[in-house]
Amino acid sequence: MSTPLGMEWTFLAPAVCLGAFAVLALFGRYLPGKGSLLSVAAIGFGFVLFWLILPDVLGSETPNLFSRTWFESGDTRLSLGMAIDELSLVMVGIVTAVAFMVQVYSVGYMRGEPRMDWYWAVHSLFAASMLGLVLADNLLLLYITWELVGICSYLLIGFYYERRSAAEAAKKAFVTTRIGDVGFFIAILLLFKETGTFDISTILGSVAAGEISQGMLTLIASLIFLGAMGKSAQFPLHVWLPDAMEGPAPVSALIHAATMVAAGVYLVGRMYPIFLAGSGALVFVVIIGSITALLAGTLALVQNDIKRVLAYSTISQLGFMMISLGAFGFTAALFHLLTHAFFKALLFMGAGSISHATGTNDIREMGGLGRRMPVTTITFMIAAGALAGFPALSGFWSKDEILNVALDHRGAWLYVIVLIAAFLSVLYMTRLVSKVFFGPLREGSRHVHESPSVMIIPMALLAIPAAGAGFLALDYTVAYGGFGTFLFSGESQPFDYSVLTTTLSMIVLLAGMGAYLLWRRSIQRVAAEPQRALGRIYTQIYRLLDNKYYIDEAYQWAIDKGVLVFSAGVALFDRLVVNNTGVDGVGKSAVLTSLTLRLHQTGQVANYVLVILVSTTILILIVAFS
Amino acid sequence: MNINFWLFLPEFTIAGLALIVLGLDLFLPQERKHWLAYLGTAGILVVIGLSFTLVDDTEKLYGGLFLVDDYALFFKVFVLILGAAMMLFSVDYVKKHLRYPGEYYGIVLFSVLAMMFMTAAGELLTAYISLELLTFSLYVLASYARDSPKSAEGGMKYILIGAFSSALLLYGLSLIYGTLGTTTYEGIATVLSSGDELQKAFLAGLVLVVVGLGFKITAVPFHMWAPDVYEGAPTPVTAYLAVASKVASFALLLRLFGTAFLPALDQWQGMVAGLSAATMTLGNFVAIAQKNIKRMLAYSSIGQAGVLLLGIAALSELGSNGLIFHLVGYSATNFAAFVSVIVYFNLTGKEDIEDFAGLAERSPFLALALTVSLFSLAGLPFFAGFATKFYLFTGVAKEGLIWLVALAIVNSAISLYYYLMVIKQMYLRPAPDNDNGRLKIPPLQVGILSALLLVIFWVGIYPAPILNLIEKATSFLYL
Amino acid sequence: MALKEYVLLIIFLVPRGAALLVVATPRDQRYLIKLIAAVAGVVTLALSIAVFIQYDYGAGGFQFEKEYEWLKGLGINFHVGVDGISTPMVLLTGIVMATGVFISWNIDTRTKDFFVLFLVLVTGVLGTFISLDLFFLFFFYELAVLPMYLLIGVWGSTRKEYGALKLVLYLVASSALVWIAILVLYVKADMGTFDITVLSQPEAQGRFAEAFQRTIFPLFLIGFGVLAGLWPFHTWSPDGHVAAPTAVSMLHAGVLMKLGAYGIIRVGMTLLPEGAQDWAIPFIIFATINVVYGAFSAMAQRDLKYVIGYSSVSHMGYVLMGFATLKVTGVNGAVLQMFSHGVMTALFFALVGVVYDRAHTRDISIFQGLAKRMGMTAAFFTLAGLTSLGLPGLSGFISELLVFIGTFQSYPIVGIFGIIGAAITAVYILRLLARVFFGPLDGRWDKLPDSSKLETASMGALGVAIIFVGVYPLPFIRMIESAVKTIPGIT
Amino acid sequence: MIPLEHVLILSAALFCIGLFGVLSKRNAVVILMSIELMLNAVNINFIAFAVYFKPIDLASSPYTGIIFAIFIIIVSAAEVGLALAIVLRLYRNRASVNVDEINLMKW
Amino acid sequence: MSPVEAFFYVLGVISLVGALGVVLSRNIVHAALFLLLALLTIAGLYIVLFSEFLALVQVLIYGGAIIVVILFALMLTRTRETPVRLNNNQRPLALVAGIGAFAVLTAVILVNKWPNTVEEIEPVPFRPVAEALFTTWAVPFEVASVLLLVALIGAIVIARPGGEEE
Repeated sequence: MSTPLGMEWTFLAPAVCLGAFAVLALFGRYLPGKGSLLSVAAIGFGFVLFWLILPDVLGSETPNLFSRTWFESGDTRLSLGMAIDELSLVMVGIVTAVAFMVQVYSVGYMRGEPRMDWYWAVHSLFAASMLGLVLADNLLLLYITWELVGICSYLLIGFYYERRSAAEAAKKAFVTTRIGDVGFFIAILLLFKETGTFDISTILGSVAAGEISQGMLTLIASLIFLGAMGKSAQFPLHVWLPDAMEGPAPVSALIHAATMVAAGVYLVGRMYPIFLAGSGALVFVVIIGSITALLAGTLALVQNDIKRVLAYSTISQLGFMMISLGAFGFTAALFHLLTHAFFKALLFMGAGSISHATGTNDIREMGGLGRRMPVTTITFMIAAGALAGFPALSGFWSKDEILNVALDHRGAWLYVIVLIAAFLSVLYMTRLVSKVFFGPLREGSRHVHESPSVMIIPMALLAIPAAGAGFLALDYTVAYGGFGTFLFSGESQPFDYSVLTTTLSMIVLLAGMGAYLLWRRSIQRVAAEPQRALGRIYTQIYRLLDNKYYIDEAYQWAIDKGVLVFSAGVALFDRLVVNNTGVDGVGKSAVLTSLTLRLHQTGQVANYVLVILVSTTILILIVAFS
Repeated sequence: MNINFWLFLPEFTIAGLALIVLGLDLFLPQERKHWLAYLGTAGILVVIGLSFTLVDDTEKLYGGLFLVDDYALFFKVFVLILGAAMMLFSVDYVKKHLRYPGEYYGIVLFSVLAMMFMTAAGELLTAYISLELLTFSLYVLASYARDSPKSAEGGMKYILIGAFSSALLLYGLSLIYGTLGTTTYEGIATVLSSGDELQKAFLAGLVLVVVGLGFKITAVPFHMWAPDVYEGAPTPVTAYLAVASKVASFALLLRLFGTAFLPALDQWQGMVAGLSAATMTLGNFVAIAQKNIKRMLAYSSIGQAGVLLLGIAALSELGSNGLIFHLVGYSATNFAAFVSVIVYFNLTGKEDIEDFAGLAERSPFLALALTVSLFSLAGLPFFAGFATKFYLFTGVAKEGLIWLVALAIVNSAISLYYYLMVIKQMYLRPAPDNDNGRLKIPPLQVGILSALLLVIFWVGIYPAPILNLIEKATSFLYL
Repeated sequence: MALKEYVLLIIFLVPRGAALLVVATPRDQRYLIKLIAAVAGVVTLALSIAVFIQYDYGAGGFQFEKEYEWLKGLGINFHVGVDGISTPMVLLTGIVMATGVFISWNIDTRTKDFFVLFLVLVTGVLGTFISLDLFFLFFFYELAVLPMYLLIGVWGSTRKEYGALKLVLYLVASSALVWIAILVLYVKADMGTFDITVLSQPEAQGRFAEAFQRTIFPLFLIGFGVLAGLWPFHTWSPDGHVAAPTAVSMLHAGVLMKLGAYGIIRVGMTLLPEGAQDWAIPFIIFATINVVYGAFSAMAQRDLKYVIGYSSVSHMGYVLMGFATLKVTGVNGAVLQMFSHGVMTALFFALVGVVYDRAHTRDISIFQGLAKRMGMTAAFFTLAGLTSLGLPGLSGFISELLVFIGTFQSYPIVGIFGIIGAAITAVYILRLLARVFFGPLDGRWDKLPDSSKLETASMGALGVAIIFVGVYPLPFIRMIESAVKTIPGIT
Repeated sequence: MIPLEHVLILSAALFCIGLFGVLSKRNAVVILMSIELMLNAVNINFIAFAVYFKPIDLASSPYTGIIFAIFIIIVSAAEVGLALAIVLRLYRNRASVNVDEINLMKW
Repeated sequence: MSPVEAFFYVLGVISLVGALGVVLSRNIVHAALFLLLALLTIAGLYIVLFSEFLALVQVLIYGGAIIVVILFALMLTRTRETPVRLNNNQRPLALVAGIGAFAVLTAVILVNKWPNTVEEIEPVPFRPVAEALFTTWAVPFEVASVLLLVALIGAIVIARPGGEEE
């Protein structure tokens, strides 16, 4: 097969974006459109490049690219290297595609905002880092880019920094993910200590060769997963993601739905052999994933901010992926990652389009937008359907795969959990769609009209994979035996079709939609009468959910009463004990000594002479008679 | 006995100079009496010039009573310079505060003469009588401020305790004479190195000698007169007491212990080390609580005496070089400090530490001079104090007295505290509103201060030439 | 080339000469005085860059050496030279000095005195870094402390008298230990020299028995450690920083604290390798406490400068931690951290200075949303903050990474604490940023002007240094390593 | 012949009586008198040593002790004169010669 | 015991009595007279020790000059406010210290081995002493003369009336 471009050129994708960042950061304000063109062109180049190298990667056996020493210290060599294998390839595809669409979309969405040069610069940096992340052949580069995408997220969440909530959300996002990163970083250093290298393939080689003890591997895998939990907003580190919706909608679409938050899943996938070897960690993964999926699914039910609903949905979906990974379903997880990236990005873009048009994010103020914004509505419905698992739409395929692996590897309990979570996702999506697009048009929405084409064209384009990406699972040709034979860990996992699963998920879908109708019709009426027992229970559940299970409060409490009090204690200790007692005390005691000692100088000649005489006598005794 | 009287040239000239000054005093009108100071200074410069004819002459006159060598010559020039400086910086003070200037300068010259004899003495009686001459001059000078009750009080304390301690010293000398049968340094050294066991009475005598001389150099616990006398005496005299008298006493001590008593080193080393430790610690600690700057400097110079005693405690080539080197630096530094205080006192009549508030604005130069000298006293680099202390401490450490050096270093650090208290007033505190005009320092004082500062910097930055001279001088000790 | 041989002397003499020039300038010629200082700063910076570039790290060892006899009797020579550790330090001094001068451009009270003292301070710092003779090293080490009293006391703020007094007394008291130890070494070696290059030779080393080294090393460790902010001897540092004027804080935290660390490695670890070995565990424990304790203390502060001051304590902990690993990588990281933290903290203090200059307060709780009016300042503050929390691509990451690698080789638990410390740093830095610069602009700060061009340029220079090291650390690490691997006891 | 020790003990006794006087008296003049006692004790020592010992070298001829004593007498005379002058001055300034009342300067 | 020896002990006791009188007497003038007694007996002791020259000097200078000066001083400084307390309040301590010092000195004297003692003491001739004083000891002699000069000038300058606050 002739290849249009060797895969060794892949590095150009992040490099060009990085270059764009440098130019934008320094000169962005002088560029036309505040640099939008440059940024879009850079990522567009990346997207094109992806297609150009695709054949070469598919046809190649060895996933090696390039590696260059960054610096050396002692016998430690740190290199900046990239490798592209099937996993990276998929990720590159997702990242370039979504990023490109989102950036184009931004041109319309962000029109007229201040500081756009900065916006574009950070976008380029994000693209570069994210591409670097998925291409990294060593943990160090992976960590660096991992942090860089984190900081881009921080900067973009805080884009509207004049809003107190945005500033706080940005901080919260960074600090929370940073907690996970501590684990990840420790894991990297432990691996380095064990193997003496950061190179991923070498490390995985030694893992395969059994050079690292089981216990250590479990520990390392858990620590890595800690990093993934932070980035992918897994319980209990999920709290930042809903708040991160303070950022502009395109940012949410790109970073907080499609790419960065999926990096945790990618990371676990990348280091999967370690998890397999230290398999205790996978139990941990599956438990955390389950909790997250259920918890976020319930929380999504009661949110009134359209983006927050989607954010909880994202958390929940990431939980699905983690469940899958924890249930040895590497392929299924990554497949869901792929489909989720498209439909969730699309959902956010749709949400952005809606709030762009209505000027609000509150779904209670929306309704009946379906006719006013047809393209938005259709694309949104497609994506929502994909999420809910509507047959043939992308989410349908990937979710069923997860159900299958859960049943196969972990048993019925997990299967049930996933089904419940799926039910929840149908429920909240139904709620969202019906509230936003159906019903009567609100008073404030009279002037609403469809977004400009620079926004809706990317949406439309993205709707294609959101709808059809599921078909990638099937085998069409000999060369491509379906997603499962293309991307796998260990042995290939061809598409696994199960009647049971399909049936059950269809039931769940219908049940979910039905439940919503039931909810609207009767339960709300019950709830309106809180004096009745049922009403009371409902109110209490509602309050619990509305307060997000009080997790944020718990954190706030832990920070206020724990960390801050502790730090105040340390600072107080430093002042009172170390400084005032230890340091000043020495000084004061010297002065006190002086004040006491000087009293020996009485001013009396007789005393002076006596001292001389007595000391002389003593000296004679000592010197002459010792 | 064939005596080459040329070898006495400096001494004779100074004595003559003193008499001329006293004589001229009778004829000069009151407002021109300060010419005597200039005359004295000029005379001293001439004598310094004359002294250079004696370079490298080495003679023992009168059977070793009077030694002519480079050690003596070095110190003679040293004390001559100190004397000249003292007369110069006294001028304004004497004009303003003291009566009988002629006698004042005459007695200063006599004290210089006494110090010259002290450096050259090679025998106990000669040393004693020169020492008494010096002390007598200082008794007179310390009580010179006739109107000041403090001065008379200081003088009284000084002379009573001084007489008492010289009685102790004499008793000690008598015991040494009685046990060894000789009073020349050379003879003493010969007897001591004969290998016989040391007599108890000799040791007692040695202790008494240390006590008597310890009084002169303000070693703790024989120091208690010093703060009172220093505070009471006219400030130029205080400076002189703190510097010149100490230089000469150490010259004497070093020669005495470096030649005569050297063979008995083991007997007195511990004692001197102990005194040194006590001296620097007490001096430094008590200085912290002082309010009067003269008194503070008095305690500070007690502390410095402890440091100087290190050189005696660790008597070796390096140790004695270090001692003399430190003396040089200490003299310039302490003089500079005192001169600053004198100048300030002349201009404002104040001498409490708090009174120095705002000096940096009122007279940057004076503040700088005082700051430099205080930093130098604290042993901070760039200034004499660091280089000289470093040298001295190295020498002492080499003799194995690490603990003592450690104590001395810690003490230097402590001393910084009270020096900083003065600097704080000068730089950090504003002058009081009713008294904050700029101060005009007379050119003569500016000149003296500048010269002293130059010496401080020179010693601190490039001391090699001075050390060469010192090494040459100490080669005459039996080390 | 002849000039090349003398470049170190010239670097060292430039600030000193400038100080003399300023002394000779009339007091009211403020502009001229500043100009002299600025020229001196720029020339020093240029020369230090030249030294950095010219240093041949392939060859390693001491380069640009010069030796003049100073005192024969004690064997003291004025011996200068730089190796892979001191060259970056000289560069750091050049950078911080030059930027410090420009940041101090607004000083109009006693301008002359300020710049004289400032230049003396720089002389001391440079002298310490280039001296190879223990005497001169110590000489300049103390000289660097000396002007601090007046610099803080006269031009400072917030409890300046207390801060100045404590700082100077503390540092001089600790240097007493160093002095003692130096003398002991001199006596023990009994070679009549203070020259580090001679004392590190086997002949002298043979005389330093292990028990001896074990006794003496703590003197150096604590003596120099105090200046490096070693817990629990660190409290002078935040108080001193808070009290000091901007440029002095910059030099102080940026360079002066490095003198302490430099002393530990140049003197303590080089001359007493076995002592360092024996004390490694207590050393690293204290360093760890430094990191975590400093970070927690910083979190509780309300004064911007206290935050940065305690963060310096925390960050210097990484330097000490790196040293204590006694591994090439760890020590490399520590030395690089000295450079990195120097630049970063100088930037921090410059920024705090800019804010304080305009707002006349540093109370975090009353600031809000300054970024709106002071965009440049906010941007640089973010940059410095991100460096501080170890963001990749900026200098702090590289150095901390190396330190962690070194630590994990020998003491993984300590390394974990170190990483946690970095996370805590992120918490307080981001809290600070969110509080002070972001959020809605408080009306009373509506009139604050952004940093001036001169200030921006100075901060920009520091920022460039941060990014340069973060992106291309290779020359630094090669250079540092060429020196580190020659230190005995570091494996 | 009188044993040397007896002479010496006599002088020591005189010396210590003088000492006691210096330590216990208030009046400056009496203190001076006590000091004179001490100096006389020293003189007895010197003379005793001078006459009891064989000379060992020229410079310290048998007369060294004698000479010493002569000088001590000279010095003590001068001392008394000067000290009394100072006491007189003090008396004029402070109307007291009791040293324990004269402590303007202390601490 | 030869008469000379007996004379020595008698004189010794008298001198001690005189000395004790100085420090114990309650009247200052009496103290001065006791001092005179002590000094004169000490001159006698010098004679016993064959140092007539010194005895002469002692009588002349001490008995003649010093006592007179002291008596003058006493008269000039006599304060009217009686009763006069002559002892300060550290007297008991002083006693202990004095006795202690005496004990130590006595111990030193007794323990010491005094070498080179002559069999019989001989008179000290005038002439060699005088010769030595003006040849070998010329330097101290000159210094002593300057010392007297200084004391003289000093005494005049300090004691001369005027300057005090009237």
